[in-house]
Amino acid sequence: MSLILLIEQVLNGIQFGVMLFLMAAGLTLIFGVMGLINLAHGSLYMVGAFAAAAVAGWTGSFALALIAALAAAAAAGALVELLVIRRLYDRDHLDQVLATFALILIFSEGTRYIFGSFPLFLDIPAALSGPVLLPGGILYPLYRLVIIAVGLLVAAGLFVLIAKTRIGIQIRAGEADREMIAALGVDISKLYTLVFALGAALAGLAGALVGAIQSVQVGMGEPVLILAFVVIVIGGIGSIKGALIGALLVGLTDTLGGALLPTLFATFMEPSSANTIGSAVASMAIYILMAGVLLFKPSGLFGAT
Amino acid sequence: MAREPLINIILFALFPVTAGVAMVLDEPFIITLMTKAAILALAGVGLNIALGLGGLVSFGHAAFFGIGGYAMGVLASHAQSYTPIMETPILIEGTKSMLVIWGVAVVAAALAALLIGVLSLRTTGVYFIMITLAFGQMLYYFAISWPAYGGEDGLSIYIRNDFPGLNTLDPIQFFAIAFTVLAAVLFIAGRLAKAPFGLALSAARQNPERVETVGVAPFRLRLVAFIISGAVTGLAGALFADLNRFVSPTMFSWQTSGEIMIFVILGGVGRLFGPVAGAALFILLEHVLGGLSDFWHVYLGLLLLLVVLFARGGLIGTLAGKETAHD
Amino acid sequence: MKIKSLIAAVSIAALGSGAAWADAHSSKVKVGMITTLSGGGAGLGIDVRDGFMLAAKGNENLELVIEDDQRKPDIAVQLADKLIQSEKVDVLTGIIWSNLAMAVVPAATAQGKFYLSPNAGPSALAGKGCSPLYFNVAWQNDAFNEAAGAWANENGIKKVFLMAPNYPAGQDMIAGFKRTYKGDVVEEVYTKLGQTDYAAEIAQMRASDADTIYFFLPGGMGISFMKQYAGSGVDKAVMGPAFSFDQGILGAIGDAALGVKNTSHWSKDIDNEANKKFVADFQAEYGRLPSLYAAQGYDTALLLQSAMGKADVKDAAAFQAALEEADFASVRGKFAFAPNHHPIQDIFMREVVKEGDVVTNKVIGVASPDHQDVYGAECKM
Amino acid sequence: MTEPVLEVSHLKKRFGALKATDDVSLTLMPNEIHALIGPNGAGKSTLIKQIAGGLRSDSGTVEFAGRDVTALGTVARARAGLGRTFQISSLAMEYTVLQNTVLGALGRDGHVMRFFQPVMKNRKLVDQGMAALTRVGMADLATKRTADLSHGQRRLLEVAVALTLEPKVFLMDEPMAGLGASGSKRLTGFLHTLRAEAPILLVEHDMDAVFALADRISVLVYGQIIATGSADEIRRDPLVREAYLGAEDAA
Repeated sequence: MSLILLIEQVLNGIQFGVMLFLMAAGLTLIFGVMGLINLAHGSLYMVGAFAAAAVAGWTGSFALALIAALAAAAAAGALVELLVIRRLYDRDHLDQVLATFALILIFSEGTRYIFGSFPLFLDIPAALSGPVLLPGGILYPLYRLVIIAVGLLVAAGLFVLIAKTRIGIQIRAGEADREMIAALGVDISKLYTLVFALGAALAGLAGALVGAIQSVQVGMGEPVLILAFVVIVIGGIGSIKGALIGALLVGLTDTLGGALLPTLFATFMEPSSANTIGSAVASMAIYILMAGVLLFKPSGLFGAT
Repeated sequence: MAREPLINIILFALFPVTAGVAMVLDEPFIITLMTKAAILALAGVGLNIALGLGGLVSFGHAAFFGIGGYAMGVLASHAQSYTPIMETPILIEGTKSMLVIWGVAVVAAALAALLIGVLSLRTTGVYFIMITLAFGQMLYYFAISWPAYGGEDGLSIYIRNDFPGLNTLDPIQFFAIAFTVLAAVLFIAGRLAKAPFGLALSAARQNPERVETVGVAPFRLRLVAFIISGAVTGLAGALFADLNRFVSPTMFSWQTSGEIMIFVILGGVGRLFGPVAGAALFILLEHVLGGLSDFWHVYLGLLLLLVVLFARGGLIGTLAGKETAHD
Repeated sequence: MKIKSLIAAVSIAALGSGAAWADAHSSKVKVGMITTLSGGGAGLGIDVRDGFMLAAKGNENLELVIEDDQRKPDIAVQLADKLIQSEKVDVLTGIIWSNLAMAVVPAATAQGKFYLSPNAGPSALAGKGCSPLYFNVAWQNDAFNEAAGAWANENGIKKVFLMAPNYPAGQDMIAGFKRTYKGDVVEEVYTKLGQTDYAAEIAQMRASDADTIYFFLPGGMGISFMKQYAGSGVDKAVMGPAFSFDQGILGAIGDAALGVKNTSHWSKDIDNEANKKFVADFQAEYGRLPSLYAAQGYDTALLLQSAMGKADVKDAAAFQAALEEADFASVRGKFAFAPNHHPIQDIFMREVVKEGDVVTNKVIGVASPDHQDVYGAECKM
Repeated sequence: MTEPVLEVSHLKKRFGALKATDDVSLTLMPNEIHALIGPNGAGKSTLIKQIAGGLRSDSGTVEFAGRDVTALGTVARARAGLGRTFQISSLAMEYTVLQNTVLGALGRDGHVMRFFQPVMKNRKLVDQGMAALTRVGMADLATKRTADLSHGQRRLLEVAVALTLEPKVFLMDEPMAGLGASGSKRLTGFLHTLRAEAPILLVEHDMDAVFALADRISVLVYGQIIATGSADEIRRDPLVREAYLGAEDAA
């Protein structure tokens, strides 16, 4: 494998990781603040993508589509929080898993009811399409660079939000002690709705960004959801920093594993079976990574013990 | 106080009665549905040992369900094609004997549970949920990518396996087998909960520190519970494969784990007959709602949501009134 | 309720225009359709169903029971049990996916039921596992790929990059292509089933010296790949079997698919009377362009009705013989059954073009005339 | 001199900058009640955890019945004969009172891996559980759900569970809390007789009980033992008066 190809694959891994981070950040924030496992986070991702596809279809504007995705996902998130989620905070994880599993069913089939069974069209704007030439002669799709940039901006924004702003202080206080924050006179239920909507908006943004280069279809959220869970578990639940590192680790492992393992296996096996077995191991790689991390750090890389 | 046992008896009797009536009315498909409910209930009873008794929220029980299924698939497919599974160092042949297949399924699932348990039980809470999910996904992708036994296509077994003295292809006879296994496992699980092991395990769920202080290691209790739980779910997997005469990686998918968990929660966590009620209700819903609309998942979702939000203690808990102490 | 209303729809329509099928010979047949109507992939099942119902419209001798398999093999098996045991159907049809077909078909034919496949064609059922009662009205899985390989040989394609998901159908498709293709295979990549990001594979394509990318990625996977490929600036030619470029999917890919070559046994612009009628009727009935799945569902119903006009389904041998004749006007033009009950048909090469605002396919030639699968030799019946 | 049953030497534990346990050494002699007192936040609970095995020490050793148990965890120390009661009740709340003591008896008996015979029909274990309840005066509450007990009753049940273990040493973390005056007095009388079975390391806020019971008292302030001695010696110790009473005043 040439160096250029390797660099390109590393970029791909980072891009995939950054995309996962957008999903994982919301998930880990919601878990950290409210102690809630939200399986329906993938549905909010789907809502974002469908909203973006619908608005792009009507208006032809990608910017409007992004705004619509953020708004729709945040609204859906807030609505779900008000109607369902807030009844689950003092329940055990089991009830949360079942209730949010039920939400997946409702969201998926509801979306199918509204938009039909066929995938929707959503394309990247002309200004962002096509490749750019990077130093070293690497040709790389501009849009993927944009995703990396957006993801890193969001990460930076989240760090600032949590470290510097009033809301951030409340969020951190909420993580430490719910009664404490209530005693401080903060309206905790409002804070929770806000955090949930923020997490949902991030998922919606991810859905719209990714929807433009993937298929906008019912059920698109679940595979990403599982990966996002892998990410936050590796990073340590509740930690934004952990989510970022975990996302990059998962992104790189998945991309490089898929690209390198078959070649690696071919060094000591016949090519055809090396290909199948290499691909098989590559598809298991991130789960192996996760199990490995948890063996040595049972609360993830940056989790509170 | 006596209401829950009464509900249990009625619920349990409903299975053979329904199957019997269906036989008289010549509605074999109803019998097949009841068989499916009994087998899925069995999977739930398995999970309930870890989940209800031990408080171990495993989101990866599809792993054991799938292993049980593939134990059947692999053994029967080799028997079907008259090719040995391996020749060196010792000759191992496939088999069409249900009893042998059950044995292999239980042992294989127990071994997998031992391995997964040793690694997973070091973690707690959400981490435990997620690491069990991860192991399930590993097996799922493995099963899809491994070409030897059909990969994603799965394996078809053309004729149901043999049980001494019975015609297993006759729906009512196969129902009788599945129902008897369920009854036997329910009896054993009931004894287990009341035995010294059950007392200590359930105490470890309520308060691990307490159990440590009396000199018992929660880890060992949980590991053993996880193994028993996995083995029972594995047995259910073998039966399920035989019901469909087919196995595929779907049995390993995280949705399968979720569904088994739904049976348990729907019926009532930690209640012996909870999974039986849950599986029966789920099958009923699938059958009735599925006929009503292409979008029946919406109704299923709404119903599940209502159960979680407003019917705590599941179906049995709701019917039996206030929660009773486990004694 | 849903099922009942469908049956009613078919038979009420019969009152209006029953004359068309009021053939004296016509025997009554109860058909059970198991197809995917909910969840991912529901679009394919809906098209097969709609195509079938369009062709069966007005035939009061054909009673249709439709069930949703949710794309789950275990559900499909149970539905087959239900249709056979409770509904006592004579003929089963409808399954979209190879793995579901493998789960249902052997058991169904073993119980003496006819099975007409409107979509899946796993090699096992064409070869060793063939059955007198099993008829494939669509294609054997390898067909489009073998045709593509042959077309590549004649159109100066020297070096190809192959890609498919790592599961049996994917491996079969690649094997099918390689069976006829004589040029160099520079790379052969197997992706994860359900994969959504192909950046890594596209990077490999860019780095390779292949002149053509040949891939099989059904459903959403193909959409994702094509969109990402179009944005990557890699300008190698793209080719594949029709599944990733069918009408239901092209709308979601958009212009990114323009110029792609794909092999298919059907296209809406094939010039024959049956096809013109089908395309027009389908658009009139459902308000959308038909897909190849709809065409297959339509042909399946035509085949079934042609046999119903010749023999009683209770006389299995006679009905089988009637099916084997394939005496119907296929929307594909030529259609006949090989001894293993799989189609002998032309496989066309299509190109994705834009007609006005609609991205669609156009036939540019025949890739493999009278194509027949290679597994028939292993079929003993 | 007889050997101490429990000997803690130079135990240390830091949490970040906080020295929770700072070079603590103490002994527990046969038949002795050794009380550990100190103002809130002095590190009593941390020390108890270190001795019981729930918290790993940074340095120092714990010797028990002549054996170094520093490396052992809670389970092994419990099996070796450390009977602990908790400051915040640590019981199986869904269980009946009797089930909790039977659990203790089961732990003592050691045969947990039995899967078939109902444990509540095991005469021996149930008798042991009942006997322990009788000793703390809770026999009539045997079938009551633990979650329904009052705070004081839960403390007594903690003691009863510890009794079923027949330990070589009792570690009791504030058993009197929530008992009320008369309950306190009864338990004081009971602990007095209990010392004949096994010595007690007693953490307690109830000073009347401490001064009535303890053979020796150690005073823990900011993780350090500032004085050890008889009740009279402690009362007279100027350091104790300053640190302890000063702290009380401040509070």
